[in-house]
Amino acid sequence: MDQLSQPLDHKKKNNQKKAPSIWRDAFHRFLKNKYAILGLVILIFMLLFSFIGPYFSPYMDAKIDVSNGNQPPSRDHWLGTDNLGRDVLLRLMLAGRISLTVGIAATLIIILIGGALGSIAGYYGGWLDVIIMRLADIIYAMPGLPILIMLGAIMSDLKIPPPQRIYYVMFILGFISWVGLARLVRSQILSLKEQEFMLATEVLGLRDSKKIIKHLFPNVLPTVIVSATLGVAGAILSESALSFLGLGVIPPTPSWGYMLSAANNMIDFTKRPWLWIPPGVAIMLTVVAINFIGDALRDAFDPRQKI
Amino acid sequence: MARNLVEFRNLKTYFYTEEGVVKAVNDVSFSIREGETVCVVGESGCGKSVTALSLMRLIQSPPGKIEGGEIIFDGRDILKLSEAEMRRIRGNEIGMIFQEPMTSLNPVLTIGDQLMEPLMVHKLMTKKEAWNKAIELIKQVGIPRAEQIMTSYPHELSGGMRQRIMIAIALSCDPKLLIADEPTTALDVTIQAQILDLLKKIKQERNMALMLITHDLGIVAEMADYVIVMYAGKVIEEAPVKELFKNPKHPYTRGLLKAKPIIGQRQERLYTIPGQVPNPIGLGNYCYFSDRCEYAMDICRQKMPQLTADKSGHKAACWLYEGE
Amino acid sequence: MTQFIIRRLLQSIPTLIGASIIIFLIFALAPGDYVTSQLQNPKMTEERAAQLRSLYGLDKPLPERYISWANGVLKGDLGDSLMFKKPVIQVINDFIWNSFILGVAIMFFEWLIASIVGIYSAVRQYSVFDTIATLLVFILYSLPSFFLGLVMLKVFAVDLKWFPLGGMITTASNYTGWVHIVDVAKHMVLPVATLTLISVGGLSRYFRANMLEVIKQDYIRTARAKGLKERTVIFKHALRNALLPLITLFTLELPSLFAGAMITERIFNWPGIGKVVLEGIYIRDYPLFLGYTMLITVLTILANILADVLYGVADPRVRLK
Amino acid sequence: MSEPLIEVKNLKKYFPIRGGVLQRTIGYVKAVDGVTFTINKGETLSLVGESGCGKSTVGRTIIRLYDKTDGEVFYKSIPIHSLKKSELRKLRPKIQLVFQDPFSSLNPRLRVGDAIGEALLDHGLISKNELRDKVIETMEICGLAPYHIDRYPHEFSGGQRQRIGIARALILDPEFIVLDEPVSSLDVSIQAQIINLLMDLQEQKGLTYLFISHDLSVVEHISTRVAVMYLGSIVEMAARDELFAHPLHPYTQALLSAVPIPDPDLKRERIILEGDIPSPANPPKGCKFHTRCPLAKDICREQIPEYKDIGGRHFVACHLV
Amino acid sequence: GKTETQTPQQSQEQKTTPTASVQDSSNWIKAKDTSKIPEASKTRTDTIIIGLYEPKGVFNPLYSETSYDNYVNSAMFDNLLDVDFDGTYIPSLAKSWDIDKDNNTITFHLRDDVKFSDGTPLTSKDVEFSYYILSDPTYDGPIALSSAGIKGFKEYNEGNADKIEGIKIIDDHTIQIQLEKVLGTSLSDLNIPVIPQHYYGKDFAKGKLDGVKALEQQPLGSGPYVFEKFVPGQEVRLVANENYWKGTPKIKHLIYKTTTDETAVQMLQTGETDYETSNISAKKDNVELLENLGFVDYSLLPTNGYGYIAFNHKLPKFQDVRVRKALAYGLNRKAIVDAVYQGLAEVRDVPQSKVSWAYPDEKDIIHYDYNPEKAKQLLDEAGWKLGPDGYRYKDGQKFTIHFLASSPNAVNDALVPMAVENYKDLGIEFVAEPLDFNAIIDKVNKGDFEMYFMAWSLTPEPDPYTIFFSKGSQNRIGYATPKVDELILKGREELDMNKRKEIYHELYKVLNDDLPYIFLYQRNDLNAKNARVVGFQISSFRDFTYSLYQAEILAY
Ligand SMILES: Nc1ncnc2c1ncn2[C@@H]1O[C@H](COP(=O)(O)OP(=O)(O)OP(=O)(O)O)[C@@H](O)[C@H]1O
Ligand SMILES: Nc1ncnc2c1ncn2[C@@H]1O[C@H](COP(=O)(O)OP(=O)(O)OP(=O)(O)O)[C@@H](O)[C@H]1O
Ligand SMILES: [Mg+2]
Ligand SMILES: [Mg+2]
Ligand code: NI
Repeated sequence: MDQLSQPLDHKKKNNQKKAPSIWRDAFHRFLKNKYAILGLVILIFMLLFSFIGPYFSPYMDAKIDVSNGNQPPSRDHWLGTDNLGRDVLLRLMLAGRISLTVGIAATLIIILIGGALGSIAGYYGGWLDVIIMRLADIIYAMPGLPILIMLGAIMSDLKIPPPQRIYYVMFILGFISWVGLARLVRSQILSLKEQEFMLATEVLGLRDSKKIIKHLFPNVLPTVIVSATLGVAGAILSESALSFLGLGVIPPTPSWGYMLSAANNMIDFTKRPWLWIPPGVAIMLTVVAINFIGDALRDAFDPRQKI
Repeated sequence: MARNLVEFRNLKTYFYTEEGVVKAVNDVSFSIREGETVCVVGESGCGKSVTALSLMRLIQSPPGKIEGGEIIFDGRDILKLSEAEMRRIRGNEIGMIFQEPMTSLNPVLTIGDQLMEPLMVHKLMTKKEAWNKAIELIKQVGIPRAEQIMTSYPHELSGGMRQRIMIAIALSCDPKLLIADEPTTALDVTIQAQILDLLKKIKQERNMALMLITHDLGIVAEMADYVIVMYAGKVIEEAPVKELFKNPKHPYTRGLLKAKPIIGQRQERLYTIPGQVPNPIGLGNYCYFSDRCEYAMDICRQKMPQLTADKSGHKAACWLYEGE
Repeated sequence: MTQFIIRRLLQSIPTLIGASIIIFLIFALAPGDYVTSQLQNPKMTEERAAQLRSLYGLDKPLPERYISWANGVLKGDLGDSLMFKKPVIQVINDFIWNSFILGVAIMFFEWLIASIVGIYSAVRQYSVFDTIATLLVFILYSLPSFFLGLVMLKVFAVDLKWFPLGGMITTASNYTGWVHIVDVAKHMVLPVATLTLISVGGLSRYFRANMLEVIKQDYIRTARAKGLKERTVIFKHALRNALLPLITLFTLELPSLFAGAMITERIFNWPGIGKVVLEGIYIRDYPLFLGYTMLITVLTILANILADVLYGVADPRVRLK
Repeated sequence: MSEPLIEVKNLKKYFPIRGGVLQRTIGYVKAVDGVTFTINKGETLSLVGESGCGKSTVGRTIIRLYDKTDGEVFYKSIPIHSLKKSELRKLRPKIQLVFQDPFSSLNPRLRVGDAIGEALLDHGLISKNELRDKVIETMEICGLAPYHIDRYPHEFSGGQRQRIGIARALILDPEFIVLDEPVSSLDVSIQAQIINLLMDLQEQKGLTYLFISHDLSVVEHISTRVAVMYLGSIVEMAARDELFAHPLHPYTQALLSAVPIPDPDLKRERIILEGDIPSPANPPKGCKFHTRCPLAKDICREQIPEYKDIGGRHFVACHLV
Repeated sequence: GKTETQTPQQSQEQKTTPTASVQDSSNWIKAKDTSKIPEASKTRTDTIIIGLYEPKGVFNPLYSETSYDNYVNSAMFDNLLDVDFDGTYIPSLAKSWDIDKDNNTITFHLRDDVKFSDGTPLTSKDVEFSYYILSDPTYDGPIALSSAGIKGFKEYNEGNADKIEGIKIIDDHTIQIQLEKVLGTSLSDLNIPVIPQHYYGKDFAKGKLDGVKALEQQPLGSGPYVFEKFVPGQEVRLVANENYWKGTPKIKHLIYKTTTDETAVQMLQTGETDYETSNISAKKDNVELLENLGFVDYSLLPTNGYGYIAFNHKLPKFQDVRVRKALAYGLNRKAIVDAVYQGLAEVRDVPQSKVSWAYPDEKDIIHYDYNPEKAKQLLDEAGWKLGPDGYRYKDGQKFTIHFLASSPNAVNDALVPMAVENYKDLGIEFVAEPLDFNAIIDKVNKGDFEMYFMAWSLTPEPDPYTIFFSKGSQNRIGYATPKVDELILKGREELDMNKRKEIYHELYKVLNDDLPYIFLYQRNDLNAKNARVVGFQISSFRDFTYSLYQAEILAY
């Protein structure tokens, strides 16, 4: 037994060091990535800008003043005013609250539903796959607009207070858009589950949940992250479409998407760029930030990527 | 005497990991002559594969990096060549058999496709010629049903079959140098013998040099002209094969020879070298084998021994022989 | 395989029935109907509205309406569009091909550009090119399509006069043959450019992410060891392995070839199906809308069968069961 | 002799060969074609044979990684292939397998510490706090330094990966292990260490092994009994000493003669096998070995030799014996 | 005066200013610089291109529902009567008509020189045929002939009668319609487009309109232009009707080209279209844009319609006129209208277009100019008392308004924020809920609403029976006031124009005081055209199609 007992002396030396969990470790790598930091800084800025910023605005309690409408940026109104004379900067900040929440929450829901259902369908195959994927077929083919119109009316009939509807919207957005991600995840899992390391988990008798969550899902993470980044932008932009159907924000509360689409004619486009450039830039910054973070996360979870 | 085909001069290949720098190949120098078989043996993880990969310039970077030294191949410094020049050497002048046959084959391409590729690129064969040649190669490495194998995918083959496919790919363009990283681990002895015979034959016919990385001292004995023994990123001993087996100098080499079970000479327990390979991160300037060495002296723990040759040209890096 | 396809086709029958019922219900439950949309006509009376509803069969109970509609569909009759006053098939046929040629062109350029940009970004991860491509991608991605469309129109049609201001053919032209094709192509440039630019972004990210996964694998090292050209290594060895999610995206996109792009079609005045259907939804032209949706559903289902078949082709380890 | 732990009865495993555009099954690879043996508790049965003869497939089918085509496998009289999934899962820790290809059997995104320890945790065999110590302990036993625990598989050399695979199996404290070439990439010193370890464990805990290897010197050292496979079937099986001393089957004889000896001066007389290597998809009639057998007679070409006990549990399938 | 002298040309090489035989009507603001006319348009010497939001292709005037299809059909078909610049009816196919009050008949005397474009003369038979189509039980077009009250219509439409008793052909060019009761509105109800029986009526029988519908894409009429080609989603091509009874149109080709809000102005700018109607909204922005182009004539015509905010009169809180008035006074309507139309729309206080002959004298009506103090006072009077939280309460009920906002809609975008703010000042909580237009109508129909914004477009006939009469079919707000009912009935039954005028002035005064809606605005329609096309004499009631036959292209 010399070989067995001999190395055990080393043990004491080594186990003081606590196991760096995959998360802590990823976090560590994440922080080393300068893009990640940049992304994080932008995102935090956008959050502060939206949630704290309005308290610094002198126009919080300002009245509508049409005679002061459509003013270009000036010292008083850094980003100009809209057609009702409201301060664009303040509206931009207020809009961020909604847009950021919707964008991020809807995306999380998509990932949760799409990731879970895609994994399950891909992993188990058989009738579960058939049911999930046929359901996905139906949902994917389902026309968005009429559903939304109907939901808008239903919510109205149910007398759900308009300001609360935004929370339902996040679910709805998530619910009708998980299909793409589910398909993506499933396709990759179909291939991954046939690889040898999955046979190895079978030998170990791991629980299915563990096989999926710990072994399969991390391997589809890159795709999921791309989906998520794109999803945030998508949700922010499509929120405005929902707002028109009584599902999104209720005017006068603004959202970025709403501000953008309020300027959708040639005149505002050429004559009043201050109406659409700020929300456009805000969306872009958010998306870029989230992408940087997503990319860094991808790298952080990729053991072969060393920075 | 044949001229040097490859010469490693103070090669250093490091991996930059989070915990620190892994000096996988640490100042390695040796050479391979034309038509010669050099076997590289050594503790698992001592840097044999990395040495070979450095020669191919296929170290993944980051984290790996060739930090210094030169590799002269056929008169050119490999490390200074352009990518395009390197491409003409790879697969054509130097063939390589990778250690892990499963992951080294592309899972979504058929065996035939992967075999025919270098033939069409380097030997400019037509598809049909390449196909025929590939079938011939498959047969040569002893795999039955060659036509079917051509259209199979890697996961449908057994371990040994994949390994032989790798061998076939490496041999396909008649390289001047073949690097074989444990080419026969997954092969049964009859096929192994067949493959070794094949390699010998090709060597003779084409004056191919062979860098053979292996653990099987039986194979070393059978194939090698010259043997390099590595330990923890360094060459610790090198000698012609007969000299090495007859007169192993470094205590590690001696241990290796002792640990090998030999058929018909059963022991109750196999001999093992006590202890562990040291952590390659942050190694100091001393003999890395010192903590496992039964002959260790004080100096071993303080100073790094240099690789020095004795009169017969048998080189070893050990303080035991420093005085000779 | 044949068996698999047959089984999938059989499965698609209940899927289609289910989908049609759900879609029918949703549309029926959406508030208002075609007659409601006519109520803004000040001459409309209650009786007239009731009469119209009964003419259109809107007053019957839902199951009955569904069955009579489904009956028609089985006989290949999708009914008459309410707002066009002609058979739905004819309306769809009038517009869908216009959407289709636009869609095909966009898809072609989108995939071409996305693959090049995405792959190059992956191979040169964190290079200047990658950073710029990333930023550009997201700028384009965060702009709604109408903005890009307006920019395009303003710059290339109004100011520079390089391309026509929307539409699909030169007004009052009677071109045929090659001249006609060139004429249509000219009109396609701006809408195609707009939609391509917008959609390239997302796709290129998928290319990038999946290539990043693959290019570090051992078999890529093997491919390099064979002395293959970098192009072969990347496009043959790496891309093939990154293909699964891309196949998914491709087949997800296929039905949309026929779906039309509502906003772009409107801005560029492209006579596509998207614009028509959008209007149909707003004024509750349910036969048109149901017919169109069923068409898209069928396409979706077919595209997904194709996807599952292609998975097996792209990756032999995927087993169809 | 103790009771049988594993009984394999006429086990068959065929893989379909697909061809054509439609991927139809056009034939079968008879990877394992009727294999029968038993392994008693505390024994090591070694499986040797030509590459591709079906050793790994036997190993994997025994523990039901592959579904069998025919036959049955009993573990302590439990028919493994008839168990429900949940029952099988409970049994898993007791029956382990060390993979032939260590790298591909490791998840590239899992640290080796997690890979080794996760099953313990998942089966509730250990608490989270104790886990790391246990993992380190096992790693050290298998010759891996503790500082390796947080690395990823691609950062290891071939031999180190193989030891990870062994540690992953051993940590579960199994009763039966299929070792598929567990020491092929290890240098002799570590190989010796591992073999000593395996034998120690067998002695202490009565472990049972199915040991698949090409290295006959290792086989000679470790086995209780040895089975020689050729083209999907066992051609000879006997106690170790008996087999090495009196190999009866011509294939066994050829095999033994081909073992390289670590002495450059010694040259041995090898039996060279000539003739076509047959394909498992289309095995030759009669004795499968006849195409390459130096002693083949007419009868060998026509009749399948009976697999019989010629006394002292020495089984052989050859007409000439 | 319907003509105006052309602005003199400055440019030297332009020796003569082209002149037209018929000038544009005076409500056009003429272009300043015709030298800027784009070359692209100058090359089209015999073609006029009119930009239009997408025509659906329903080229049958009895069936077309969208105004875009109507524009196309107007160029190909004629009505019995035309509308004059002031909204009164004037002869067209019918050169005169007799109203017999005692017998309740109206007799149309048709012109005898009218031919369909294929040369067949138009006769009473064709008029009768057109009436029969509209009366058919399976007719599903938009024209509601039932409201005319033709004798025997019901029996034919709902019963088994195979003839309509009230329609009688006197001779080839005289047709008499017997009504249940002749009303002031009857002419308007009986004025229909006429389609040729010999062409559409081949296999017509009661309940069988397939033949008529089948010819949807091959129209044949008596209008100034003849159908040539339809490219769905792109354009409709017409050519001049040589047989047109007012003379062959001067411009040989007429093309309706599909344009959109986004590109309408650009199309004019590049010369791809010559005339734009209804796609360019009447805002200062657009007017400036057009003026800057230099070569564009434009005209702002008050729209025959108005925007309003409706109350649900079934709700107790809105039944109190003081509350309604308070809500009108308390809302800064001018600001809203200005924000949307940039000064090019006016706040209205009665439900009628200013251009209608029925519009009352401004002096006689109350102007609900923004006056929060007055509003507060009215609310106090009505018993809505300010609570400690700043909101008004009555009987423990908080004053909250749920507002349905159809969306997307530019007016609501301005109205909602303003109302929230203004009403908050009054102590009223205003909660808006954007919904799809149809969904709102649906809710309104079910009575499930409090307030909403919408607009009416009106017919030349001012009778508001359907909207404000207590049993009016479009009276979805539950408005019922005996005085209003009485005046409406009186106005309908009166045939004498001057007396009707009196009655309507009275009616609007009552409505102005009673506020069934908060009246909001009357906007303008913006017509714009390339200065090279002239002869368009338009008004709020007469769109450009009336001028098509006389329009001509000037060679600049
Ligand atoms: N990507 C990497 N990152 C960090 N360390 C690495 C990496 N690749 C190899 N190493 C380390 O480099 C050392 C040498 O590895 P190498 O593969 O050359 O060993 P080897 O001699 O071929 O061993 P074996 O015989 O087991 O294959 C090992 O300690 C290994 O852990
Ligand atoms: N998934 C598969 N699909 C098709 N054929 C397969 C599959 N797996 C193995 N085979 C075939 O089955 C036969 C036996 O393979 P197996 O892996 O059991 O061989 P082995 O004895 O382990 O060989 P080695 O010693 O080379 O590992 C081979 O001919 C192989 O091609
Ligand atoms: Mg190695
Ligand atoms: Mg094997
Ligand atoms: Ni409206």
